[in-house]
Amino acid sequence: MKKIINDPGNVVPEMVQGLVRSNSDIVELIPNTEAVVRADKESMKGKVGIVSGGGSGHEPTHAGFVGKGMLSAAVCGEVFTSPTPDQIFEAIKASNTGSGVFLVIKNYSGDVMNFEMAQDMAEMEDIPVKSVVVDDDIAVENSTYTQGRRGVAGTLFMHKILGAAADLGASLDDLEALSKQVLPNIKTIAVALSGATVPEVGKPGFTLADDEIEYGVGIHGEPGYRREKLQPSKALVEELVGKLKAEFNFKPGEKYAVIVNGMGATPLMEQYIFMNDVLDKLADEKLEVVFTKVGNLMTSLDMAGISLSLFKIEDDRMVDGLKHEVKTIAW
Amino acid sequence: MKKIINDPGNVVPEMVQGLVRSNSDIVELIPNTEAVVRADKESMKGKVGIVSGGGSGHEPTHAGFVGKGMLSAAVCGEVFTSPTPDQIFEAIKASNTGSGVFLVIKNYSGDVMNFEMAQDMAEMEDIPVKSVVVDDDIAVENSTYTQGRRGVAGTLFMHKILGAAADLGASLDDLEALSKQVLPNIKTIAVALSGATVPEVGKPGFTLADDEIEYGVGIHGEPGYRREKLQPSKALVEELVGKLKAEFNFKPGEKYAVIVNGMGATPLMEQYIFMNDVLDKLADEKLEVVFTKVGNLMTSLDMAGISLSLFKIEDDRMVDGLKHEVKTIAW
Amino acid sequence: MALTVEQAKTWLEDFYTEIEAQKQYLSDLDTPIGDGDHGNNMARGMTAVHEDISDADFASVSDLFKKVAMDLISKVGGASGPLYGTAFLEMSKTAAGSTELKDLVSAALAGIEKRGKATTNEKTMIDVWSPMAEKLNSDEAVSEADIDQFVESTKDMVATKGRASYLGERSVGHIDPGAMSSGYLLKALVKVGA
Amino acid sequence: MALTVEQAKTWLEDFYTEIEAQKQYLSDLDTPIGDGDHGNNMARGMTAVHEDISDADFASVSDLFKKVAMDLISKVGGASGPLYGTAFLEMSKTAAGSTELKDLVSAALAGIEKRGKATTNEKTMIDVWSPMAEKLNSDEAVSEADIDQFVESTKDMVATKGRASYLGERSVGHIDPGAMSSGYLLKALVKVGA
Ligand SMILES: Nc1ncnc2c1ncn2[C@@H]1O[C@H](COP(=O)(O)OP(=O)(O)O)[C@@H](O)[C@H]1O
Ligand SMILES: Nc1ncnc2c1ncn2[C@@H]1O[C@H](COP(=O)(O)OP(=O)(O)O)[C@@H](O)[C@H]1O
Ligand SMILES: [Mg+2]
Ligand SMILES: [Mg+2]
Ligand SMILES: [Mg+2]
Ligand SMILES: [Mg+2]
Repeated sequence: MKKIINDPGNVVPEMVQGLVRSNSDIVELIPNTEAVVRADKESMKGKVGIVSGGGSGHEPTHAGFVGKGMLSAAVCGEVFTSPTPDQIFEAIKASNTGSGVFLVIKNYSGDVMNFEMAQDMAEMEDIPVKSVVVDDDIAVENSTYTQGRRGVAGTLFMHKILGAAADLGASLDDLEALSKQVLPNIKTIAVALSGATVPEVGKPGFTLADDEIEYGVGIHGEPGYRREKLQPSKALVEELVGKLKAEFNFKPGEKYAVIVNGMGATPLMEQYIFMNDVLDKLADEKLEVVFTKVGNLMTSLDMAGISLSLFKIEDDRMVDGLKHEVKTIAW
Repeated sequence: MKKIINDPGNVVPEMVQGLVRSNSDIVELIPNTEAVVRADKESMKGKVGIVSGGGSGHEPTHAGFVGKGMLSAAVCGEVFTSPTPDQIFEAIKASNTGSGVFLVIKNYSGDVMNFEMAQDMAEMEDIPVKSVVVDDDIAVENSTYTQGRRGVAGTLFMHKILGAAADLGASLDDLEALSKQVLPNIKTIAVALSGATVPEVGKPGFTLADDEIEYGVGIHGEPGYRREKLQPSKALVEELVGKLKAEFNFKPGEKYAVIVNGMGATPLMEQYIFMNDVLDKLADEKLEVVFTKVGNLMTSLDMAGISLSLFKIEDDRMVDGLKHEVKTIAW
Repeated sequence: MALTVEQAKTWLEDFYTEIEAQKQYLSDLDTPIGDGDHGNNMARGMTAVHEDISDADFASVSDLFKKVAMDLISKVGGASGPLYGTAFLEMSKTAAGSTELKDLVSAALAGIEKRGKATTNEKTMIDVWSPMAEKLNSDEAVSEADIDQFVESTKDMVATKGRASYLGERSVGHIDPGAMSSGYLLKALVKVGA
Repeated sequence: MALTVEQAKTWLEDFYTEIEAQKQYLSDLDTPIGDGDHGNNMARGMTAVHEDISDADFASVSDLFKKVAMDLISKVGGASGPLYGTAFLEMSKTAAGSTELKDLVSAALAGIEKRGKATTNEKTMIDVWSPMAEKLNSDEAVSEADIDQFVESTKDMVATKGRASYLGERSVGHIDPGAMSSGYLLKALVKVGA
């Protein structure tokens, strides 16, 4: 393992310190936690707070999306491990200015359980809390008898839309309704070129041969649906857009927002080449692309690979939400 | 070589296409080139244009810094290869709204020669052009008998300061004077954990053992000054800040701006941990840190590693320049 | 078969020692069908428990379990934190009335089932807690070998809850890491001989 | 010793063929002391030259060289683009008056020196162009073996210009890639026998 760290057991607090100290105009640490809250308190007044979080190792997610117009607070768990309810509860308290707090949870058993416990704690203190569980990763088969689909980079669409709405004064109920409208319209699929190494583990979660890729890998290196030989970008796009097409059932003229997300070790050059091919493919499908974003947004430590998220726009106000101005570290 | 590309010989045009198509509100392609110019023409009116560029593979540098308040245009050469004078000339023309154009050049023989030829071409068409050659990489010994120091991530300070000044209406002469004031006060030093692979070459420019690092590597993988065993972040900071201290001759109470730059494959988590240690070390030196930035800003394709840039602030207006609002893809 | 504070402390200290010893093995079990952190997660939690209980006095088993629950809830995270935390929280509530093993284990099981919304045969720790509760409730003796066999039974199951569920059929052939750590916990309990 | 348009075309086509053949070798030379792209850079430029001149007619050597200069300037980039481009631009100017080899080579050398702000013994292509110009100007015959020796001489030099200069003393022991490509160019020139 070759990493710029000190103690593998202490990476999260040191990272959070570094992040807060170098962005003190945007975020501040919530005392005695590994959670951050907006520095700009004025921007939270009278608004519903939006709280998200999860395991660390996905930077800039989630702390990088805290700021006016987006998240109110973010909780940083251990690497690839859901944060604990007490920390989530502190973030809820720090985000509540009297209008309640909305939680954006990614669908992992750990996240769901810890956020639920935090929600219980908040309700015991009479803080109104509602939540959405995002499950955009179409690599996993959906079934009511399983954990269901994972929450991955498409979650950023949820953060952005809810953050914009909260900024404009939406109520907790409004946000819940909005989240239900967004949820079925975001879907993501990834391809990995290499596995990620958790500092405390010291070796990659999975390994791929020099010429091998894996479709459908999750953001903690959860297994995907197929391994094969490395393909050119256009062929990867063919496969991944094909999967999304089957899920969305594309119809000509439909509008979509697109995120191409680097998993951590994949250069921006490759992400732009991939996006170029995605845009060609969506044009072939006669879809209208109304919003695009490219970059390392929800990473998996040093994993190489890319995820592609689509958000079907059924209401043009969603585009306004996506374009709503924010002041965050990383959006 | 495991990369998400199509044809190794065609990566630059495809990347530029992807970048422009996904950020059409900020940049547009200059016809028949691999150069981009601001989409917001209004923001350039009556202002001196700022043009930079260089080899590709350093994304988001330079195209990611084009936009109101920063660069007017950026020229994307072949991977790690200086762009050609005709393309630079097109960028100069596209950036000139009558007040002339200022060129920010990184000190490589290729960049200097190609930009100089473009400057000759512009002068033949009566476009006033001035320039600065940035040489912030202290890994290289300086001498009037050599090529001198390389231009690396500290160049971003130059882009930011000049971009802000131009935005506020500085003249070509003002910008030249300002660039001379900034130049001696920016210094950078890097450490690499792995080499970068140029798509057309297909193998890393250099290789390091599993437990080996190299201090002083350049952004094209140019050799550094020492190889040794991997160290904890705090020890890397000790070495790199030590080098900068010797160059700047730190005095208590001095003010500095700091950029921690990821080389491409190094996760943000490690960059923040490293920044945390840098801030501790600078505090030990009784220096005041007035500006910080962390991220993949001037990368070297898939190189793992970090560079640390300091900018000594002798005039508080520099801080205003650093904080001046911009609308770019990546600042 | 009622647990005293001393026995409960011994139980938890033994479990702490076992987790420290098996930390790597638990993470290794979590690698093929999870994210390789179960040993680290449990060790983080049990280190906190050990630090908080080893030199402290507790008025009751209920108080002790409450402390353990809080440590696990606030230190472990992931899926196992809320599950073990809830188990001890429920055992703490029950222990206010009874410290009979069958009552404690039944309360823990109910808490885990509620928290995880899972049931038996989904290849989770429930597949250890549930047969354990069943045997105790029918007043049968439970041996360490019995518990080993509960743990082992998860090997042939298809995971339908937790991270391992993403593997579907491919989860077969691997012991569930949470079942293994629950096995350690329950074997340590059997050993204190309450 | 004056060059005709036909000879000049043969020269450049031969050079193109050689660059294509030696592309990998030139990049390999550029790897230890540079950035490994010299072969790709030259091939990109000479492919454009080949495409533009092979089926075209040129009224004069000067016109031909101007086209070559423009192709190299606009296609190569890096350090070698402006250097070779300027060399051909200066040769184009000179060729309007004289196509004597010594005049052409001297003009190219002056252009390279001006553009690169370098001189001999800095381990660059100048260490091939300069002794070549010197021999021609003293009306000595230049053999391919002579040129090989100019190229070889860069091996023992310390680079003080261009990318290789970052290596300082460590650049010793490697042939300069730009010297090698210039060697190919000048050997092809000698071969056309003008
Ligand atoms: N919904 C659930 N119900 C019961 N047990 C579960 C559930 N989800 C996960 N588990 C248990 O948690 C264990 C994994 O714990 P751990 O690795 O610490 O957390 P994570 O999966 O978040 O990394 C699994 O082996 C399984 O026994
Ligand atoms: N200042 C200079 N003067 C003369 N020749 C130079 C100078 N700088 C570089 N060169 C030549 O250019 C060659 C490198 O060319 P190339 O690899 O194509 O460009 P780059 O160094 O930009 O990658 C060197 O081998 C050397 O011969
Ligand atoms: Mg986990
Ligand atoms: Mg080059
Ligand atoms: Mg786990
Ligand atoms: Mg080169």
